[in-house]
Amino acid sequence: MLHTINKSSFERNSLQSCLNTIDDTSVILLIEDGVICAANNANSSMLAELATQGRVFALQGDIDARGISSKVADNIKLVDYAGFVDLVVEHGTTVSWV
Amino acid sequence: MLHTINKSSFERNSLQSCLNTIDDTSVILLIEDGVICAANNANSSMLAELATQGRVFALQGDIDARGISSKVADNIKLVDYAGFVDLVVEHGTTVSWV
Amino acid sequence: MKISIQINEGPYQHQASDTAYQFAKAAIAKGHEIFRVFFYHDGVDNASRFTVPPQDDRHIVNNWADLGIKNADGNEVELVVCVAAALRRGMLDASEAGKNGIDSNNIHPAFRISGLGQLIEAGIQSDRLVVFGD
Amino acid sequence: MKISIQINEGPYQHQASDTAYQFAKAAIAKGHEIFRVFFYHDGVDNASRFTVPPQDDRHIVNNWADLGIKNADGNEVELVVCVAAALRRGMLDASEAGKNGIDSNNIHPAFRISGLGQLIEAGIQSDRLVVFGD
Amino acid sequence: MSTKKFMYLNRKAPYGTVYALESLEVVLIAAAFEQDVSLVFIDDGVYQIVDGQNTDGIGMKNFSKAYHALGDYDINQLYVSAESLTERGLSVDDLMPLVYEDEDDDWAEKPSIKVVSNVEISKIMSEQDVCLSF
Amino acid sequence: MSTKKFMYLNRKAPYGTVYALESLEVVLIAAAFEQDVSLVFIDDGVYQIVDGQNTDGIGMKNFSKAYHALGDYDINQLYVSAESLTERGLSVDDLMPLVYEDEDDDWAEKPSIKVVSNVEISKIMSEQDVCLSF
Repeated sequence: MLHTINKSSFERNSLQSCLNTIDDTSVILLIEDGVICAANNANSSMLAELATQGRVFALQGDIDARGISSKVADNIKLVDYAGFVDLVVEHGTTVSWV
Repeated sequence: MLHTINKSSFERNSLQSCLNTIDDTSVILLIEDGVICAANNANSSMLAELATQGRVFALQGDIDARGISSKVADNIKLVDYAGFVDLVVEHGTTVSWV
Repeated sequence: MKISIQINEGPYQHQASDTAYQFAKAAIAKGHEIFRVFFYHDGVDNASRFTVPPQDDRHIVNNWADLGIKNADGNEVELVVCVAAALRRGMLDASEAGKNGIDSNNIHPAFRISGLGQLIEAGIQSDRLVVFGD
Repeated sequence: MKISIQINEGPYQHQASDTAYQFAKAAIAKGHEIFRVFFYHDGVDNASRFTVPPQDDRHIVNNWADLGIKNADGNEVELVVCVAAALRRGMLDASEAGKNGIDSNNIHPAFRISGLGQLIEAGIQSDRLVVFGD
Repeated sequence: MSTKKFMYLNRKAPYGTVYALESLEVVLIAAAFEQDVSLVFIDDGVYQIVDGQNTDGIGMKNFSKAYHALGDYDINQLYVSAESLTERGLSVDDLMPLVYEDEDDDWAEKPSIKVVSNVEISKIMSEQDVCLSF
Repeated sequence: MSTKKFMYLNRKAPYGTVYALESLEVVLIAAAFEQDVSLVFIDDGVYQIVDGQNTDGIGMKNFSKAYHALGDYDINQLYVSAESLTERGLSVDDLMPLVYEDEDDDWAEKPSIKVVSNVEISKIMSEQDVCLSF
């Protein structure tokens, strides 16, 4: 299962809600303003464990747009839109935490 | 100064941001989904002190619409749209935490 | 008192326009003047004359249009749509449609398209400016 | 693989439509089929043929329209606009305009208006359905 | 047509945005397709089914009664997050008494609402074929 | 025309929504009205002025360079929340080096960005006549 998060964890509760219900095999893809969750900041601990397990991805284009490419936290895997498509294909059902 | 909050404190950071910058004389009006901040819930402590000072208002119509009229926390003053207008007139500049 | 309003969101999707309308009506009922309502961002979509809501629902566009003649002193409530925001979102009056080679237009006649200066001017001319958004 | 897309937000205001478009383009480039794009909520505004973005900006409506003929296998990408959501928001095709006594219409010809059943059907027929929203 | 498991993920309060209303409109249409339908109410989505909603004061349509129709359409898997309720100072007694008649149990009237933990929601979620978010 | 104090309250990241871009468009227009203009960047709004934004990968217009024009329009009171920066792992060095030429000091080039505490923002806010939020 693939979960997409498109909002900053500073602004909304969508990342927290996703984490409250995610199972042990699902992965998370951060897109749009959701890539703010990929940066080293006061909320980084929310995703650190899942990132260590290789289960957190972020859209490179959205990270570059927001000028935070030098701030990406450890173990977050960057993908382009083709990589987004692959994640959708590989992980079955997609849940969008819009 | 009047601050309006139109989002739930569970969903967004707008109430917290407002509280981070509010001065000692301003009042808060909760409207739309912001009235969820007026109910007795896990976030009630955020507004309790200001409410005690009589500085927290909420739109009755929005509270009734969401079925939480029996849940309103202590010391929150309910107003209708005419009361909203009065608050705007009395309190100078309005800041909307949209 | 002279009050202006900025609306950042379109009709139906967000409550912003509904609340702004109720606020404006209440202000007029109390004898205040709504000097200008400025529709910005998706707020421009509140001006579409193509809007056809379900029979049992409110008609947000017509509500605003009817308000346009209701200030207590007989002054019109100005309903101004930001031109830049409108063009991006497919809201056109006859003039903008002509300039852009489009065969029709969809702005309700109670609204008029103008520039962002009208928002700043509303802030200067009014005693209060209240923003409604998402 | 057969993939469908649901878009909940209008163009320009939110990135949802942009991301969905980039996703769809990438999927087609990889040989997948975009079976249907369903525009719901404010997403219906992505179908306006009146849209006139600034010269130096992307044209979201035309981007989608151009995608409509680009599936690798020659199948069209269906661009379907929810009728109930569209009417509420002033998006009309010729038929709906006629039924509602409105003199023009604003749906780009690459899109078609249909019912919510088309969204459910997309979920049933496709291997994946991905939602883009606010 | 094959049967798939459809989940509707409801996370937003009603009235402030249209998502709750338009989500319900999809669910009611979905019933005709005879798929396996679950609704999840989590976060502020739990307010969608709070009892006693009264919209007289805001000039918007009260659509909450339409949830009572779900049972008649064989949509009776309404999962509500226990944690979300508790955080909001709500209990199942604050929710609408939504019911259905169980055809496998001599049409006995049974509650459609099941208050479950987030862990259980996680399990239900992982069994779905399609998730529609609003 | 009288002079008023206008504050633009920027709380949202760029690109995910259009508010940052359309807010900047208002500010640039506002310059012509010769009011006292302040911009506040707080919460995710601080990302609007982060240096090194590159939108090549998302197909959207990079409008961040336009902030450099603010100084030429005598808009040089850009207040950035220190707390918001810190929470986000950012410092003033991560922001664009926005400057203006001070006509009262022999046109010396000075920074337009002032990193201030939320308490100071509170004070600035309470002096405003008009607050435009996006």
